[in-house]
Amino acid sequence: MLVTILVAGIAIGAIYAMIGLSYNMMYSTSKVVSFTPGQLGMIGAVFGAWFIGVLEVPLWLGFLGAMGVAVVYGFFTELVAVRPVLKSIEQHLYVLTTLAAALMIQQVVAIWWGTDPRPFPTLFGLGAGLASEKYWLPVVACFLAFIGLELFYRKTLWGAAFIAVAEDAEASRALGILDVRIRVVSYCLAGFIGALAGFMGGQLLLAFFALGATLTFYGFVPIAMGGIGSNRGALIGGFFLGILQQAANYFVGGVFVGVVTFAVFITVLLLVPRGLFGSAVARRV
Amino acid sequence: MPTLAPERDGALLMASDLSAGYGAIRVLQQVNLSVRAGQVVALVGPNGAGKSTLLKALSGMIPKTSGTVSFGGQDITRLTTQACGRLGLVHVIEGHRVLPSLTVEENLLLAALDQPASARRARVEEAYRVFPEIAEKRHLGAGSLSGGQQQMLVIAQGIVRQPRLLLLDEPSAGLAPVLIARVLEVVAAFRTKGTAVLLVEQAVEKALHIADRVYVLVHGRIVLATDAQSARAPGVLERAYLGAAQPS
Amino acid sequence: MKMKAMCIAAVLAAVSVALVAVPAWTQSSAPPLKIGWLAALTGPNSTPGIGQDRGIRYAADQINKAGGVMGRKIEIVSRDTQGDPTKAVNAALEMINNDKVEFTIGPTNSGECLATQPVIARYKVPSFPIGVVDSLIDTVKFPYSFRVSNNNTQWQESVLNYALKVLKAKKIGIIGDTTGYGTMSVNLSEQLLKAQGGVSITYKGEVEANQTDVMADLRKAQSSGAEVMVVWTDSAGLNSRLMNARAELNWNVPFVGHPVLGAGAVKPLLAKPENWKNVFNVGYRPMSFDDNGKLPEKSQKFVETVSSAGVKLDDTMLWWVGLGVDTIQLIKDTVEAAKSSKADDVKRMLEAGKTFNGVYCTSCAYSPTNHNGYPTDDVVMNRADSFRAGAYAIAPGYGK
Amino acid sequence: MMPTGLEAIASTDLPPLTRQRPRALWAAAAVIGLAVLLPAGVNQYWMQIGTLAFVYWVLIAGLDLIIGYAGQLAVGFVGLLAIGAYTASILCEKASWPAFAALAAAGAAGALFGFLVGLPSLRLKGFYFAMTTLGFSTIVTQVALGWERLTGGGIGLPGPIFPAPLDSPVGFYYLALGMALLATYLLRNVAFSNFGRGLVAVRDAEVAAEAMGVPITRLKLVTFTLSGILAGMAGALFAARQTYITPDAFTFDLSVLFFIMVLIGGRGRIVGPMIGTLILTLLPEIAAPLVMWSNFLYAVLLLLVVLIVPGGIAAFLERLFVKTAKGEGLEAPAPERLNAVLGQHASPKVLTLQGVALHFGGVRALDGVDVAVWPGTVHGLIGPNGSGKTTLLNAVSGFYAANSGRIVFGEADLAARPSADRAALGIARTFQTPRVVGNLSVLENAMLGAYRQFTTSFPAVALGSRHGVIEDCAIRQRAADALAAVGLRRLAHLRAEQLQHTEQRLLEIARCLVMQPSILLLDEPAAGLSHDEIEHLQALIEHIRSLGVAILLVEHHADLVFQVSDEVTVLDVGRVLAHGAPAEVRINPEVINAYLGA
Repeated sequence: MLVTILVAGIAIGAIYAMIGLSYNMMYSTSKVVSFTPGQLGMIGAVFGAWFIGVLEVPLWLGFLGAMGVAVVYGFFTELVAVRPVLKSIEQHLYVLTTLAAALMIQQVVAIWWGTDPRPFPTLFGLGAGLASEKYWLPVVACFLAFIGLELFYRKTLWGAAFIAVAEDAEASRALGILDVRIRVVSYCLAGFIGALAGFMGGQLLLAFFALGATLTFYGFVPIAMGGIGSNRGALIGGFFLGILQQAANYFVGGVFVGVVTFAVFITVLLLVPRGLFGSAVARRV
Repeated sequence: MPTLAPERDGALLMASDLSAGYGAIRVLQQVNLSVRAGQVVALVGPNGAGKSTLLKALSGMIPKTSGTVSFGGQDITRLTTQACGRLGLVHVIEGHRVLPSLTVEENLLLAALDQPASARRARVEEAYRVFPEIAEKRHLGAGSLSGGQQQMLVIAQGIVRQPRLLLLDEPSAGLAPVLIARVLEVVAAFRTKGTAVLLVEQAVEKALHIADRVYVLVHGRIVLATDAQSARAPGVLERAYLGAAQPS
Repeated sequence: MKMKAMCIAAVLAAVSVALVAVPAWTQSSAPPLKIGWLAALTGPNSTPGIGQDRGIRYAADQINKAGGVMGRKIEIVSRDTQGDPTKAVNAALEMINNDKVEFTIGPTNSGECLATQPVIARYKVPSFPIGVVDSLIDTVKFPYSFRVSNNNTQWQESVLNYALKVLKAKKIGIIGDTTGYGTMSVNLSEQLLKAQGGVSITYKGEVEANQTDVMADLRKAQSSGAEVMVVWTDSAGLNSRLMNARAELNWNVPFVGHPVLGAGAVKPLLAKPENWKNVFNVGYRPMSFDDNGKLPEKSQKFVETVSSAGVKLDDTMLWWVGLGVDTIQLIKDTVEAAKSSKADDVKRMLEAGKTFNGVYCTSCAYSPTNHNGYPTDDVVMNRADSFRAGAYAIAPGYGK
Repeated sequence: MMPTGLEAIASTDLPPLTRQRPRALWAAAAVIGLAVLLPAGVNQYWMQIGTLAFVYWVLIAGLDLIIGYAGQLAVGFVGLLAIGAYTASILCEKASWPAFAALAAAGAAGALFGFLVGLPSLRLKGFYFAMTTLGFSTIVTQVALGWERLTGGGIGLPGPIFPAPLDSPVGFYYLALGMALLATYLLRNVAFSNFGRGLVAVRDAEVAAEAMGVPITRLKLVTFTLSGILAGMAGALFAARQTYITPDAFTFDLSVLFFIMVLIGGRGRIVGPMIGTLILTLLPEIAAPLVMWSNFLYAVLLLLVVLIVPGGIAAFLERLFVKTAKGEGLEAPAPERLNAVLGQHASPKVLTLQGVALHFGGVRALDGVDVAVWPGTVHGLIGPNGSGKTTLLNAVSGFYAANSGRIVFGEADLAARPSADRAALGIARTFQTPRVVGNLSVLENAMLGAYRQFTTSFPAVALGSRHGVIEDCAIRQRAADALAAVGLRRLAHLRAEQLQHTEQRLLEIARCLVMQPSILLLDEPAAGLSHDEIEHLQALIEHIRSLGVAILLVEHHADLVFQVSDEVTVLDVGRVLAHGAPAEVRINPEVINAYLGA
């Protein structure tokens, strides 16, 4: 029994972790915590299912198509929901605009894709039972994304530019770095990572329009635990939450999984607002 | 003390009737200032007078409420700070703000991001030659450097960007005297290479030694603009500083 | 010049008056018979509503073509409730007060029905709710409310009888989803089985509808020795995952339960097509193929006439369409029999016990103390994987 | 917004309600009259939609205080509606309570959970807080689904039925109307009171609010409790109107709808959100065929409101009806009005700092500083940048805790007292960059100074206590005098954000005067002032001093400091470089070197 909980928990945890990476990617260059990462996951699942399942497009083309849609949505989010409110960031208007952006995409997909969960095609059909691909695909994708990001930050100049903008946007501007362009690219990259979570986890989550809201909430818990901005925190928080939920589901029963998750979420937030690995909060006066 | 009209001809940078501030707060009021190619100009004044605000207004970091700025004959009033940088107007902001979690090398390479990849290595090596102290720490995180070394790194970043005019904001702030001398020596060397410098400096005497001209800014107004020689005469600066010079 | 303008204005005025008057003139003298239709056409579980909607509009057109009800044209006044109780209550109020409907059909989900029944009852408008929850029909609280479709107990009895009498199971497992309907149905099955006696409930569990992995739950049921699994969830996703898990455990135990076990949406979610074998969903005799694959004669004729009239059947359930047609037909017959559409006359006529022979509700009869019209023994079990053109093959063991 | 014209305010005896512009009173009477006559003029369907609008307004009135006034983004308020609905329904159905008792119980349950929902707002902001309220409302729906024995699970249970005349649709309409009027009355009383101004200060300038001694934690929690009560009662009414409730009636979309109703109306207003509620209740009925796109339209509406019409309907209305008078500009200050402001209240206290040290990380901002400020004297504090002047000010006003040494004011050792108590001790301060509450009028900003001296309790004010109104008028008068003293008399009714930078500085000083401080900490008040403005400032400082108030003046403007100070301390790199009479310090060579940064 323990094995099933672990395998399913790690698979779901990987999806939450990737959504967490998407949160961090957007936050790093704009200091905005957005409502849209979960929707990016939904886009990955729904458009993946549509390209590959409905239009029977070859696998790689379907993958690129789903990622493409998410990148465009990421671009739209930055342009419409983030840039205009960056000037008055202390008023937290971004909460309202990103919530609006999330609701828009969710409603459009609901009308177009229908409101019942629809099947997500088997991608490679490898493995069966607990070794089925639907369990290890998200985990592989999650580690690839994490390592890919670390290499990108450490080894590439563009990655260094991202860190520069994240650390001190004004100094970066003085250095001649086009911080606006970096922010746009980061929102597109966040779109890719979010959609990757939905696409790779599609066989587990199914292509469902309301996936976005669930992933946004459950994807934020690792961020709250790990501390916004820390990818390591997102990974650890994600896997912990995945396993916790599966265990709660088995021992406590389906209904109270939400209650258990919220209890963990609220205690962590109140005890350690910055999270375990979060960065210090600037001085007030 | 009438404010001297800035030299019209051959001015590399010219600000005319420049006003700027933050939101409702008016900091600069009708500032006129100019810097000629290869010239080292010192900008001094009591703290809170608006020296840093003036540099930020010149380099496009903050919006200007009125007035115009031209650089190399081109109107750059509306340009972003990145665009000004590409024209050669490079602003080294105050407080040796390096990027701590990046290595020294990465800090320098970033400064050359908008240059062709092939030329970056040459620029970085050139900067190492000017500041050997940071050369051997190239692979260390910039955060682990001392205040002085960070100041050198920030100036090195300016050098990498091949400036025609370098705006330097209090390079000596918080530095030990021997390092201040080292920094000012490098600044003086710029002149020989034909790079103009607009130097904001608290250490007034030291700045006067290497500067060709001096502007004194008090409460957002230029109260004194003269060559370095006459500025060194006793009592001139004290009067400007301690309020005796009533703004017109 | 002025004269020309004058007469142009006069002509225009005449034409416009004519346009307005024309529709009124052609209408038969009697006002239209307005029937309110509270349908969840979008939102979560909207598939049944869409099927029933086709039946209702088809029946209304046929009747209007044949001269309407006592010369009055049927006018369907519908509004999408999206399955939201607040929207359903507002829609009901609008239809009753604004459009002055004389009958209401729906809503289609239990939550909405529970919210609209008391509101409609207050206005004494005869209503035909489609939810299966037993408490929807109460001759005291909702005297003018009648149900054409079956109630939950009939589904339960059909499923449990099949498990006990046909499959002859002694140890039964019950599993349902965590929605209100799911938990209520699982508890109802437990009570009915305990009342039955002579059978042990070895497993009882509730699973969240979008819980991705159900292997753990099913393994618990398997190890409990259950011989038959009773399944109560209207989520196609959960049903398919239960079947896939059963196949992975190669635990070939029959699944017996909710109609959605056989829903078209389940098929593509199955890992392998054969996972759908040995699954029996509750259905209706008039809408089931007999052993040699033919529908009852009346239903077959209905399918032909309806599909020739352009009504799509392959992506919905035949009984949904049938229910829509029967409800409209029942209203027509009752109004014509009572020679009036007044609420009390309709109520008296319906309670008079005259059986109505519809396509889906073959012998529908009410009495002052029973407003559930569906004949219990027409509620049968179907073979889930035999879905074709909206209907299923009847499960083995019914024979007669 | 606030009544215009300072003279109109001068007569203190009339309570604010009657002195509001007659036009606003007539408009309110007309709306109420229309609402009372509605059932006669319209069929039951539109009447019941009206009932729904009133029920939503009972909740929105509370939510307006949270989002509109306090600026806390509580997205998940449907949870509180559900709690009220279920509390009332369970008590009526299972324990057969009478409906009105159940309504009160729903209010009580709303109060408890409103308080709980408010707790995270003390530490969390923006997205984090929005997420906690969202999580809360999802949990409420899940528990309603799961706890079948109590809540009837998915099947739900019937709502409360009110006694005889009120159970009919018309009767219930008037009950809902009555509750809506009560909610509006409570909202109006709090919004136009000391607490309403405190909430807006918490929203727009939390640091300034803390400096004025606004007890932010208590204010937030009390406001959340009140809005919880309203939301709970709205829940009971909602259940009664629906006659039957199931968990899926309390959807996330409803939470977003409530959120938009407040935002479209306009933050920090009452009439705007009221109209927003009406529109968003009627819209889905009128645009029934568009119901499929309803969520999409709400999202677009939310985006438009935030990006294009931040002021919402209220701002739009104000542009139409309320002609914002132009400020006539600064006046010569009338220091004699100060006597009325400070009166004999200012009890003389001495501020003494002994060996105060304070460091951030490696940097020693203050390194053993000894300073004494005597009542009725001006103590100038000067020094080059980064010498620790502002740090010292922040240490006295409680924003920084000193690492060692003692700060004593009168008999109170400040180290032991939390920063919010400093105002009560009589310590008032201004800031280097003026922190005024932009959306409040100049007069209201000044009145904020007296927040701590307002004695009437929050519930009493909410219920419209006479005493609260009288107190408010007294503070209004004191603020008017303070504004006249600093020369802002003619700008009283402008919004503070419309003021020039220098005028905002003077407003901060006026606000400090209203606090009737024993000591006034001025942080570079002369920065950016013109020559004659500095002379006005000097005259003002001298007059304040003459009334026995101690003044600690941190300033760069050398000649202002040297002319007005009784004694001057020069700080350099966190240590006292020189101390003494202005004349000696001015010629002290060390001071000049420090200044010139030799």
